[in-house]
Amino acid sequence: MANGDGPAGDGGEPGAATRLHGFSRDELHGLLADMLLYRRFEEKAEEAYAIGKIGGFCHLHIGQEGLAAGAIKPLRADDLVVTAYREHTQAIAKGIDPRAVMAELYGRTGGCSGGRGGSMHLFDTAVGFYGGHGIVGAQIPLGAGLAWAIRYRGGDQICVCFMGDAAVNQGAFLESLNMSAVWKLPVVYVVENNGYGMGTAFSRVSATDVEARSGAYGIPAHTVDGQDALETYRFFERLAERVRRGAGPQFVNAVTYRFRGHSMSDPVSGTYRSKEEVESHVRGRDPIALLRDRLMEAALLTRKELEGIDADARAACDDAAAFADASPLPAPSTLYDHVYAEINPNGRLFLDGREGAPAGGRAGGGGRTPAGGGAKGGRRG
Amino acid sequence: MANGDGPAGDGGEPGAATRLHGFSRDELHGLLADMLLYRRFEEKAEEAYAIGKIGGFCHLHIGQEGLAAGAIKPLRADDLVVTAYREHTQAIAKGIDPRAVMAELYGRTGGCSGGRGGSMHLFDTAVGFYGGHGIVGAQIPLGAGLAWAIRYRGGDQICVCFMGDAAVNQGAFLESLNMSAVWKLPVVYVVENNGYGMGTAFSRVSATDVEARSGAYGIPAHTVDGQDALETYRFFERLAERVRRGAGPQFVNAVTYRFRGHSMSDPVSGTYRSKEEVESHVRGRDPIALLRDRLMEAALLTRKELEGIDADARAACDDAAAFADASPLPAPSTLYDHVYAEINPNGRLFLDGREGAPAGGRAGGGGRTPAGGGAKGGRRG
Amino acid sequence: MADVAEITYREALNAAMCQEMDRDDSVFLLGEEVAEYDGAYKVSRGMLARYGDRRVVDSPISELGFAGLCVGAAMAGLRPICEFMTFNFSILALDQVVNSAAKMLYMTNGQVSVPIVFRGPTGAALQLSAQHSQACETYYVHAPGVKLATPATPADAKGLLAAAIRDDDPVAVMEGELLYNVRGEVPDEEYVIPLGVADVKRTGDDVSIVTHGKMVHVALQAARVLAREEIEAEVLDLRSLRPLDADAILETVAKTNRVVCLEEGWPFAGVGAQIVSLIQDEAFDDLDAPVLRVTQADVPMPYAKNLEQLAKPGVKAVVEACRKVLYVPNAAT
Amino acid sequence: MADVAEITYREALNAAMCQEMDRDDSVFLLGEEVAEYDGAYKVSRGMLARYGDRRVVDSPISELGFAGLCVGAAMAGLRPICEFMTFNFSILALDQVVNSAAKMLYMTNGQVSVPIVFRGPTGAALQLSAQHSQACETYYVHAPGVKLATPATPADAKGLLAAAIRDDDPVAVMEGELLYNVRGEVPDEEYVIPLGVADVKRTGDDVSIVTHGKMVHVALQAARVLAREEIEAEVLDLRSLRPLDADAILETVAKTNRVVCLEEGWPFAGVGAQIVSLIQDEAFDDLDAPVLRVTQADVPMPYAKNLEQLAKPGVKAVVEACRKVLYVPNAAT
Ligand SMILES: Cc1ncc(C[n+]2csc(CCOP(=O)(O)OP(=O)(O)O)c2C)c(N)n1
Ligand SMILES: Cc1ncc(C[n+]2csc(CCOP(=O)(O)OP(=O)(O)O)c2C)c(N)n1
Ligand SMILES: [Mg+2]
Ligand SMILES: [Mg+2]
Repeated sequence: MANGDGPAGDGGEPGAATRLHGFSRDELHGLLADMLLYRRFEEKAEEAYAIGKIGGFCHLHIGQEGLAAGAIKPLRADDLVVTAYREHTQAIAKGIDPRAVMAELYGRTGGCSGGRGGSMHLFDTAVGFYGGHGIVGAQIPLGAGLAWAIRYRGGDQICVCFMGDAAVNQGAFLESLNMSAVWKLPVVYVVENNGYGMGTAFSRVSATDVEARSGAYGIPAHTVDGQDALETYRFFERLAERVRRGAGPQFVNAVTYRFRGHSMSDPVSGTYRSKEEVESHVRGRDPIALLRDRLMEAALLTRKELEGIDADARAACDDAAAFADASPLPAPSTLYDHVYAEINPNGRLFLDGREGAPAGGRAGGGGRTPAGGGAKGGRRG
Repeated sequence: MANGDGPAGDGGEPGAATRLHGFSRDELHGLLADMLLYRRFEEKAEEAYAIGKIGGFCHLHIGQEGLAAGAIKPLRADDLVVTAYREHTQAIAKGIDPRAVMAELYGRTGGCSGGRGGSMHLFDTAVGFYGGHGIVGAQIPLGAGLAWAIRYRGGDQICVCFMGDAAVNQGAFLESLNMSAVWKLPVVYVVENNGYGMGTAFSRVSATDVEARSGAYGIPAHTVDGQDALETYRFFERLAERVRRGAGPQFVNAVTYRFRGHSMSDPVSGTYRSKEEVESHVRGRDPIALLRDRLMEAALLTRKELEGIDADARAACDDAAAFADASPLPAPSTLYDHVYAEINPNGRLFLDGREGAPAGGRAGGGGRTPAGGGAKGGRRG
Repeated sequence: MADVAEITYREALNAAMCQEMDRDDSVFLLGEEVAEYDGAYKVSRGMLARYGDRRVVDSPISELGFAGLCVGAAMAGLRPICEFMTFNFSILALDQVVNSAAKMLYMTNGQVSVPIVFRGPTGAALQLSAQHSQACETYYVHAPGVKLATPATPADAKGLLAAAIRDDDPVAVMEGELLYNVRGEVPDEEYVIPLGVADVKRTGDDVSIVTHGKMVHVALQAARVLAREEIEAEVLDLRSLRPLDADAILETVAKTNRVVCLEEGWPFAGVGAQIVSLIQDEAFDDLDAPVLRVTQADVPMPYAKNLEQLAKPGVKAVVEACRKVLYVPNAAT
Repeated sequence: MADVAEITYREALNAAMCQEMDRDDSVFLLGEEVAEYDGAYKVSRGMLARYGDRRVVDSPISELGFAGLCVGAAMAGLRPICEFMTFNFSILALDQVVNSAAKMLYMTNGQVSVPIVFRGPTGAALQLSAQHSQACETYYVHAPGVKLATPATPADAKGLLAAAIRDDDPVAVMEGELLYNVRGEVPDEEYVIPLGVADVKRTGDDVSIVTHGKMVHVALQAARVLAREEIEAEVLDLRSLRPLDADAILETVAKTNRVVCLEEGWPFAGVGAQIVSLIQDEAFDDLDAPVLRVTQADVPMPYAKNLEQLAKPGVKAVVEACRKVLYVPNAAT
């Protein structure tokens, strides 16, 4: 299912028995394929992390794929998405090639951020994906700003701004929601409510439920079951259209669950949540298994088809990993690139005085010899 | 009426006719005297500002005195108050001598902050007044922290934390209210809702009313007419007791009006509010006139008594101004005092290397010669 | 020759914003009190009437939020002018400046630029006390990715602000409340001064005063005092701190061999520290005396008039520092 | 002699907090994940069990709010240890650090002290990218009123953190994620190292490396490399940046006459800039060569492993800088 498909159900298939929730068989397979791709992608990333191909923080979305598919796939290609650091699958959902995402995790030039951003900072403006932000809550005003730009230009796109449940306790949340409401910005704030911020249950540090938070700014609150991809899809499809037509900002409490640890170094369960709790979600609330079972029950999916879809997903992820592995590391000579738009203006931009640092226009010169780990350049004369 | 008086009406006066709202005649006169003192104090400050005795920003509370009296007088002497920069009368209400407040506005050593804080930073911990803060919203987490300390020590005081209406749009508001609710802190947040933040009407930059803001954290919201000092007093008296007994944080939308400009340089009315609007408040909603008229109607105040009370207030303010004027400027040698608790520890605390700056323990020496506007000290050897 | 008019620094800033808003619809102004109130310091006077409330927008008191909103709008290609009523309040917004604006282009590999201007007054006015008197340069120059301009005169105000608005990087423009009424000649026509080019505001052979912003005027006054003693001070106005016109600094050092660094802010990790570091690194042998720094006293700004006066870097301190680097004795104090 | 045990830097921090919490009920620990999770980096392991949830408290992700709450509690006389999961996130809280904590004692004329500790890791770990790798010293030393300690070893971690907790002023204690597992001997008994006293971590006559925090280890490694060439480097660990042990700096300059300043952070208005400023001001004639600075490359931290390596100040750069100030030629690169 490609971006911009619009509402399902116009396929002209024979009868009602072949549809579910208004989705055609193809559409359903597409959605399942998307989610399986996300799952396999994350599993591949997990593997790659274990063998040191990926470094730093790596936050997996496993268990929450219903939201990547359900909240992003109904969007138009020119709608904008901005989110936090648990965003691999959201990036893929919005249209970034899994190869470019994987290469970014590998820190390679083929990455969607050229290897400079890493797992937490995936970007591709061509598909309307605006990151990937590491400071909890920082993307909330950025999302308001993206929506501001849409409104300013009189466009009919919308911006979807994701955040974790723990982010609603950041002051930026208040400020952004208030401004969005005052200025009626076309933005949908989506809380991926997995119940925890790292090892802290939401209820331990929050006075009220997530859905209680937006009323203070008169922004309508909605709750959706993020593990039900079909419901989520339909919900966002409707909501996006309303916002597109001027309904103003919306707030969605999307209930979900994280199947892995917070990041790679965090155990799946521990002091903060029991093994049983996790297992009960993995067993009963896996968004992919739920969709699969529903399709099979409705005879809209055969085991063979499933295997085919999964094989494709695995192949795509193997391919992504192979691509990433083959992609070169950024050249050392690029160290100073993209700090500023123009790298040799008047005056010095860079004050480390390394031999490798660009020297600025009037100074003349400033070759790009690699810095080699940086002592200050020698004195003149 | 002194702090810590507790509920009124135990005076054993003859009959009901001599009381209003349960207040005795003496109590009522006391309250009126307090408010007249605040008014005359601010008028005196206005005068002093005009002739250059007071500098910097000076935010008058005129029109809002019902809140200083009504919200602070019912408190116990050991309760804590923290607020923003429009706090002269609140400081007096909590027990700081008007002389010390005026001397602070004059920037003199007799000031409650030694002349170093000025109008926006009045402090006297002996009476539980914790400032006077100039960054809009910054006092909100500080208030939560003061309440935290009370609870931590198992005390039964409460903290009253004032803010302007515009401050509810600061992120610190969300963060503080949430934490206060989670930890059930003994704090009352009071919004002095005068309808404007400088030249901006609240409704122009706020998506909802003030009272809608605390529900997001499950904190009870109350609205009180801040121009009715008696109602306000009774309201805070009851609320303070409830919080003292463990009711947890409370939120009060106290409706009031500012009769002067935002600060001394700001006209009383202008593009943002009409002359008529201001005049209608001054005529019909002056908390002092309202109380005076009520007392007179109830035959609890004679014109002569009123004149006596007012004469006392004026005299106290003249006295405060005379005191301030006679109080010395801080000695130049104190410039570096109180930057740190201990001024000559190991190492250098101060890096300006002025001759006047303390030099630090091991360096030996560092006399207190005045810096004289500060070139760096000479080189050694 | 271009037409010039004598206008105030405040009017010059206004002119720069109007000049750029006229030529580019993607430029808008957002901040507290900028629209209906004409700006807390009246810098945006008349702009609401001229451009309407789509482009001149009053914000709530939500520094982190509205700075972040402007960064987001810039990511989408608009050119916001984000006014901080003063830079003191921008400390609340610093995360969006440092972690979003400054780092964005780099971590997106050049995909997402943030052509935003943060502007407003920095430093002390008169008796505004500790929380309203801080010079904020250090917080804005430390992180690579942001530029910083500090106009001292009306002409520089117009030219540098215009350049900042056109620049594709985040640029902070730090003004001064005490500068707004300063008058000076400013070209009427379209006027842009490139960032990164310092300006010799006074030539002299004996000693160089390297400074920026409001302190340029203090330096010029000090130079006049020194001139009476036949000491000719050169006043180098850096005009922008990032990019920094290192060549101009090195030239004046080579010329006078004696330098005083003057800044409004605190010493520790101040702008002057970096200038000293640059000079000693690249012009060590040119110096006939160590560079002296004149800064605010290393204390929070006191309210009391006399203490404030003492804490601020003033003409007397600059004069004395100049004499000192020239080994001319100062009168005993 | 005092009993010592070899423990990790992490355990030493834990020991300091426990030592102080045992002797003073007004000390408490508050921050994200510090209680039930034992700390994001397990620094507070076991403390919830030992002290209960009155004194070891998990906070919401509200940096500005909880830092402000801790400042408020300190104003009322408590001694909060406010943990930032990393100092990167504390930029959100900087207003409460600078405008409330740092300025409070001064603007209250000594009435209200703020005996708070802000602590957590600063600077880069491994491949955490631009928003999680910033060294934050400059933001904490610039404003007078705050102190800053940067322990490099387990013993210093225990002693300096204990001193910070006992100090009546706000003190930031900056640790390092990459230091937590470093092992070293630490006194078992009550142990406090006064702030403001630098420590010569290695003596040498030829060149001085002035540094702090994590970079002390880089300096020591560089010194070992240099020793093979019979260059003996002295490694001066500042240990605290405010107060700054200026005497110790001037002593080592007087001894070796050649200095390399090494820091983890960016150059512009970095700590090293101030050290250079101090040295050139007070020991100009002692220098046989200009001080060289080694810093992070003046770029946001890139994610890619090779670029990150290149951006960080490393042993090789320090060795080369030392050779350079000694005018010993570096091999052509
Ligand atoms: C301002 C800030 N504080 C702390 C952190 C460290 N941190 C990273 S993720 C996280 C938990 C966030 O939880 P939530 O918002 O619920 O998102 P989830 O991880 O569950 O997707 C924390 C505390 C951070 N990155 N930024
Ligand atoms: C963070 C911050 N932003 C802006 C200002 C400038 N400022 C001072 S008072 C004020 C208006 C506040 O209005 P409100 O909170 O309603 O209080 P009032 O003045 O009405 O008492 C503003 C914008 C400030 N001091 N701090
Ligand atoms: Mg979560
Ligand atoms: Mg108001």
